[in-house]
Amino acid sequence: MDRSLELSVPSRTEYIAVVRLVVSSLASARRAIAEERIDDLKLAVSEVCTNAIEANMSTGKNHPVVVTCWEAPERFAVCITDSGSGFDPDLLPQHPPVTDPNRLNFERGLGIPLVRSLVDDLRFESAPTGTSVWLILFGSPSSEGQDETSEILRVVMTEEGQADR
Amino acid sequence: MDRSLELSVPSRTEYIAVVRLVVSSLASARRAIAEERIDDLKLAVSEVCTNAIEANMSTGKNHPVVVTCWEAPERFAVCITDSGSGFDPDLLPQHPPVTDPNRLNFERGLGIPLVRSLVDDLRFESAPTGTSVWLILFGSPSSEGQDETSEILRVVMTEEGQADR
Amino acid sequence: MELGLEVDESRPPYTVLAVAGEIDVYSAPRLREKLVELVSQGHRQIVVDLEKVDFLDSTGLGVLVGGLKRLRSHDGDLTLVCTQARILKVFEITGLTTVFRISESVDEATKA
Amino acid sequence: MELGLEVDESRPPYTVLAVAGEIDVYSAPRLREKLVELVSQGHRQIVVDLEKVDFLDSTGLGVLVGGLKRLRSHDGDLTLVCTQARILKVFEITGLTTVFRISESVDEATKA
Ligand SMILES: Nc1ncnc2c1ncn2[C@@H]1O[C@H](COP(=O)(O)OP(=O)(O)O)[C@@H](O)[C@H]1O
Ligand SMILES: Nc1ncnc2c1ncn2[C@@H]1O[C@H](COP(=O)(O)OP(=O)(O)O)[C@@H](O)[C@H]1O
Repeated sequence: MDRSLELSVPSRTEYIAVVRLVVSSLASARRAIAEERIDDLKLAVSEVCTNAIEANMSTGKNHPVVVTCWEAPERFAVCITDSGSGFDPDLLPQHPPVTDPNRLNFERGLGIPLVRSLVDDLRFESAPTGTSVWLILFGSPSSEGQDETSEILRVVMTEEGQADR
Repeated sequence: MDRSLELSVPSRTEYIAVVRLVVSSLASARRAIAEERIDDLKLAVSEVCTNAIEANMSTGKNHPVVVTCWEAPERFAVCITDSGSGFDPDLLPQHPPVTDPNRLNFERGLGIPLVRSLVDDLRFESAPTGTSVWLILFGSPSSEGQDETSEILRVVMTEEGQADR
Repeated sequence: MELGLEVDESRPPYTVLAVAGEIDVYSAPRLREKLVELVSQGHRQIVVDLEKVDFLDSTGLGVLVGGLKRLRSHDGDLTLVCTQARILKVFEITGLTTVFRISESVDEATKA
Repeated sequence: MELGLEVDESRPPYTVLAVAGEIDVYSAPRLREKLVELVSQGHRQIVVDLEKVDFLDSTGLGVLVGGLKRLRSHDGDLTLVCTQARILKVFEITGLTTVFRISESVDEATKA
């Protein structure tokens, strides 16, 4: 529990802005993560949270969406959990290549491919009782909490991170 | 659980900014609360949260501070809970009047009197196992969640609210 | 935060819809409604100005793609105005830069 | 967010400390250290410019009161520059407007 933050919000679309705000302010105030990567994280969180809200809403019950942020050496992780009926991420339909005129028929299904290209690591844990999605960014901590005089480091992301994108 | 949001943060001073951000963005985006009152709420939350972090830290354990926000008709409530050793809010020392030259000797103990003047209602529930502090602002909801076209109302606070300040 | 939606009809045959704020699952329905309304009112050349948009996710992309399809099926078109790197990036990653005409200004988008 | 602390010694006998950001339990220790440092370096007339402060709570007030006491005990003084209503309000509610000299600008605070 020492360095983790947990946020639990009603499964209503109006709360998604607060989730983005919390995750991005936490990541930007406290981590050696470049500005541009904060935008990537915000977008990834928004996509996954949209799916979690929809999964919960479709159960007709009042389950919250639970967002947990962990700060560990060398990484910042966000886990978004719903109590929906689950899905198999390996069975998602493939999109036609972007040059295909049929591209226009895909108003949905853009989310998870987008998330994959935004974060350094993406993991799903899904069961009929709910889904947890982990978003991981690499990047070392800005400073130890005790040292109040040190400035926030904004180092460029690691080589691995860059290669993934 | 339907309209409540819960945030749990490590008892470290660097998380207090995130707590202020969550509470104020929730209150300002979603409630018929005047801009100026959002500043009051931010300040009140910061004061109470500072005490909660200090109470937890003094136990030497890793308890989080738990912040819950409720939106109910006519009111917005924030509850801040710690697992510290409690206190009796009725036994706090009284400050000398502001005109007294001794005023200068009070670098601490400004928090709770300040909070009292900022919110419409303040309640303590304290035991040797921890303290919960409720901050309540009056003000009707901006709109029902379903109605996405309506604008955010920023009505001035109720007469009662004004009298309290 | 509510989405800002301003319609400017002063540049016929173009109708400029200036969007301000964050386009996500909460706000996208308002944008969809506005586009549907404009098309049903007979507007056929719609320019969506995204310069004041702070955030756009795939729900917003879906609405824009939906608007484009609706307009094309009426022999119309939907053009975007966008120069912000972080917004352009979303179109790039999803390959939608090849689907939309993206201009650098409303003037450019509404040139005869 | 880290607190901004800038020292300007170009207006003797005044030393201007411009603070930027949020002064709370996290950031207040840096402000306290800086004030202690200035006093121990011999600065006696300190002007704390709060115009770029977005937030101030009682922890911050405590540090300013501490700084004032320290300076007065060395026959010095601490003046504040503040015109923002939401910051002034915190001094008013706590009765500290009667304790601090509060100026409307650095120029006014450093007038001979
Ligand atoms: N948390 C989840 N619970 C259940 N199903 C999910 C979840 N996340 C994604 N899915 C499924 O995966 C599909 C693809 O998701 P995504 O790529 O984000 O596109 P979209 O949400 O636009 O359909 C969703 O339509 C849904 O069926
Ligand atoms: N959550 C809490 N748990 C235990 N003690 C508390 C708590 N909140 C306040 N107190 C006690 O009340 C005192 C006064 O609090 P406050 O008015 O905020 O001023 P300060 O925190 O500057 O001392 C604190 O010093 C502390 O002893």
